[in-house]
Amino acid sequence: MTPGLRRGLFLAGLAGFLAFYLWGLTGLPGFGHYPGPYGFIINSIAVGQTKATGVVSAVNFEYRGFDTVGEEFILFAAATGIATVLRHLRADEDETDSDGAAVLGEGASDTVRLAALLFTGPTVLLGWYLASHAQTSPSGGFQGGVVLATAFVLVYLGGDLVTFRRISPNDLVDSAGAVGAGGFAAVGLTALALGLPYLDNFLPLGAKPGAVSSSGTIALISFFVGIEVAAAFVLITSEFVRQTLAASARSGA
Amino acid sequence: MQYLPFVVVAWILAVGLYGIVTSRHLVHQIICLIVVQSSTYVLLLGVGYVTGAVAPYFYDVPVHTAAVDSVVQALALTDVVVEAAVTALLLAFAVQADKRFGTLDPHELVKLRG
Amino acid sequence: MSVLPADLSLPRAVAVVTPYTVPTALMDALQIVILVLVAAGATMVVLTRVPVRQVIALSAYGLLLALLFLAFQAPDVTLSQITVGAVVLPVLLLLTLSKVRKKEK
Amino acid sequence: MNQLPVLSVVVPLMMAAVIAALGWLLRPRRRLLDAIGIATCAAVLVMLAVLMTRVAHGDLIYWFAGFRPRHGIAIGIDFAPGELSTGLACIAAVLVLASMVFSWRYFDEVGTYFQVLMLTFLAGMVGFCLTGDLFDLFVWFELMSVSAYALTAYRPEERGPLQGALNFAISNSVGAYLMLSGIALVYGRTGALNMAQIGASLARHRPDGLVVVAFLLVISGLLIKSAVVPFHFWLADAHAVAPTPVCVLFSGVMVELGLYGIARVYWSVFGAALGHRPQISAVLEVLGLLTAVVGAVFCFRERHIKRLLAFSTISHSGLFLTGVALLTPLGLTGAAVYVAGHALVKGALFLCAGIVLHRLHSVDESWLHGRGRRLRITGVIFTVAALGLADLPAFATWLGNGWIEDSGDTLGRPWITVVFVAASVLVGGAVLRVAGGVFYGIGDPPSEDPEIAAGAREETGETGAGRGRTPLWMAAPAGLLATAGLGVGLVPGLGRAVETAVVRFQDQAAYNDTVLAGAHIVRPVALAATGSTSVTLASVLTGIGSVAASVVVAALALHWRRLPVLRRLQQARSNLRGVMRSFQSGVVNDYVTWIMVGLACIGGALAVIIR
Repeated sequence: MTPGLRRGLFLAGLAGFLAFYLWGLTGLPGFGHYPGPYGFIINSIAVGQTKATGVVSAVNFEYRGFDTVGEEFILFAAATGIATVLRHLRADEDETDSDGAAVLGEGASDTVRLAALLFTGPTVLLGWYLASHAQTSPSGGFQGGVVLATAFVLVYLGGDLVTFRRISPNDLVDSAGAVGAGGFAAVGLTALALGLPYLDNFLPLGAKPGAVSSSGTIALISFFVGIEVAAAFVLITSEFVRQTLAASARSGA
Repeated sequence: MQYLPFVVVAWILAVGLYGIVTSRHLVHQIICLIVVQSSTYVLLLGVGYVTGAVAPYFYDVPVHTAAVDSVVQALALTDVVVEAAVTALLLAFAVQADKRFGTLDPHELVKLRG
Repeated sequence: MSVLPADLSLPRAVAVVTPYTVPTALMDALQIVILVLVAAGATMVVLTRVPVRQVIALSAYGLLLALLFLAFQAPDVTLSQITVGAVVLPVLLLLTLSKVRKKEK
Repeated sequence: MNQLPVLSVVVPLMMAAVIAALGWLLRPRRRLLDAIGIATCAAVLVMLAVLMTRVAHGDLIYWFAGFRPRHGIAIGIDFAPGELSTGLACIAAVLVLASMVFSWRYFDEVGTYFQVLMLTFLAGMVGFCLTGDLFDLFVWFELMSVSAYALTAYRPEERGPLQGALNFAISNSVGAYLMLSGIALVYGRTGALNMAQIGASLARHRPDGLVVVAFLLVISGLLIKSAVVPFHFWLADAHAVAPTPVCVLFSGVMVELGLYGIARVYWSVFGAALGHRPQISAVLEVLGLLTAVVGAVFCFRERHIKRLLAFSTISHSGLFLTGVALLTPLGLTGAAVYVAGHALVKGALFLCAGIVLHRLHSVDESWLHGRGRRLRITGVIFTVAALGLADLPAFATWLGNGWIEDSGDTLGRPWITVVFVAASVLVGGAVLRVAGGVFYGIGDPPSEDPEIAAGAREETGETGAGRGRTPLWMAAPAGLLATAGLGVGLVPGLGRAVETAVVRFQDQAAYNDTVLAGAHIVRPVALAATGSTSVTLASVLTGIGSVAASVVVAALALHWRRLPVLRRLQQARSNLRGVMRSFQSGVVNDYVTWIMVGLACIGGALAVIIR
């Protein structure tokens, strides 16, 4: 197909599709007039039922917790897939192991390195805080996990690749990701062992909504999600960093 | 205002698809796919919005305060993770494609297929 | 946990003025502006054909989306959008591009 | 409470996590790793089989974390396994088990990735089958897709895999996002995600634009997944490059899951709202018949065995869709039995192709001509399975095919039979041609043709050492699958049992009661108007005739050089080749273009119907 023909055909199709899609969208209640009931019901019962004040976390880890199990394993499968696809360069990369850091170090100025390293500590803290406060504030395992992974990226930006590799050896990160994803599933299984439905909140909820120790399994699951997400993103990033290094070492040599 | 967010949704979807179809660079194409997906976030959150309501957090507001829909936010959150996962996987494919064939143009890649 | 309150009638929308309440007119205006910006941003991202510049555009678009989500009263999604859309994805994209470009040299 | 539905999803997920966590321990112990994977699949299969016996008395609704609905409003996620969904999940488990056994020490690459991805793939498929929640459906759909993309690219050292995986991933992702948009649309209208609740809510009003658009958007992702024309282009690319054991799953069950999704979404969500209009049936029927014909034609001209089998899957997908589209119990019964039979014989065919690739390092039909004579057992299995694919009487495929045709005849649509026979003859002819040429050396060796010889043998092997003989663990699953394909068709009372399940599947009101009101429905299902799943002499004769025609077509295709008429035809076909290739271009930009054109056409048709 020539580009012109393709574009013409596509634009014709798109025009038809857009008209159709907009026809559907106008059937929605107007913006700001969501009629409910699902979200409203959850909003009104979640705090009393789960003692979590962050209702979105309650939905993610309790009411629709099984979606989140699936979502964690999507991330897990993607990380595994990336490792599969990129594994063939590991052989190349091992040779460049020693001089990899030097190649990267040239790129980053000292100021950048210093800034990056200075930010590492606070980033870890922030990630930890977010992952452990799912029940109270707009945060949770997912955001916390990503922020934690960002801390590792900062170490990389700091140019210290050897450190990056040392603090995130592949096997360990692999295992951590698996423990996070599996831990979530296992929390659900524990409920089964206690004779309750899967993912039932079997821990004491705590008396006061909004306390860190409140909300039972919500906090626990959020913690496991944090581990899984952080590990998955560290694994993904480190695979990409390896690729970059292999390329730079080859062109540099 | 009544339908502006939904028109924007359709627009984002349309430009994203246009980008995928006209793209000549895999990374560009993957970014356009991200744009296509971003239309779903806007749609989800737009659908669950309630005028004058607060975010669904009851830490320091009374529990019966009118709040926006919390479920679509949870769905959008799930959606963001899926996006990150799929995009990273596609980028890994792109890296390998580049390593094998030295090009990221979908049309060139086909010629190399043999 | 399986016990639901017997009364599941819709909660009455109690208009409570909270520290986070934004006047409706202002909120409307804010949302309109950000929506237009988001639409323009998406167009920019697609039409930028130089990969590295496109990543920057995507990062900016990610932040615009985050702002929009904040205006839609979704702080949770905002936080994820900032971390994923404006940090993780651009970093991965830049790593990919740096790999690709180094090879082209 | 019965925990089987959740366990059959969570166990493979847990085991995938365990294998990944213990990767450093398991990697050197290859046999242990394979054994764990196989044992997990077997366990899932057993759980699903037990579940099957439980759901025979009525759908079993499982509410996660015990959030039961009140006042018809669901606040949690439910699994709603019925007989059809559990049966399909069983087929998925059987095929995953067969391909895991087949790949026992199959890949040179040592690593846990293959097992992990296969298990997440399995969990995604089972979750997709069992769930009763629309967004949860999307989540498992994505897990299935992501695992599938990664598995397609399992051998990234070659050219093809990445191209195929990229086309697959981009087209299917576009579909998934359209599906999510559709889910958001119905959520905006009904404020619900539970299928039964949405269905009940939508059915209260006349269908309008939103319902139709949401319906098309939700099924668009599924139409792409089930490779319906014009959304089918990715399938052949993905099949050509995915490892053979993975192809078994793609063709045998993943495509069919897309169709199951369409049926599920139709009968649990949109059916009552759309009012089961004959025009909607017609639109889907046109898509199905078009797919059947296009797939069959492309299948017949293909010489790469894996791509050939992939195109035959497209053709069959069209036949299944036609069965669903009739909107009758008999049509869906036929489709369900057809899917089961097809999964088994197609799995056997792909496994045989894998053995050929393992032994002879090629899947090019022309190059292989006559070289497969040594593979006697494989040849027999392939031939039996090929006859099954050509709808030989007594195979489940023949039963399913016949029932869909019967249902079409009852509705006064005789052209369905015509298209079905034509597609079956072409596809069966193509596969039998491969069997005759490769394993028995019948006909002229095409390798003398310089043009064909040049293109031959591009494939490299997937496997490591030990190519001298066919290992038992490769031949046994193939043989068992082919035998099972025959065995399923011989089960007494199969038709009636499946039809009972189908009638229940299509009863939306009863489904709503079961899910939302907790009614445990033990219905003596009324089969008054139906009960037509009989086997008549006429249907046996039609089946035999169709297979005979396939054999004739295959023989002609193998001897075409000797007949002047066919030589001229071959000339014409060469001219056509350029046109056909421009459709199947391999450029994903084109594929997305066709998706939009297809959606615009279907959307236009639906808009005219509903307005």
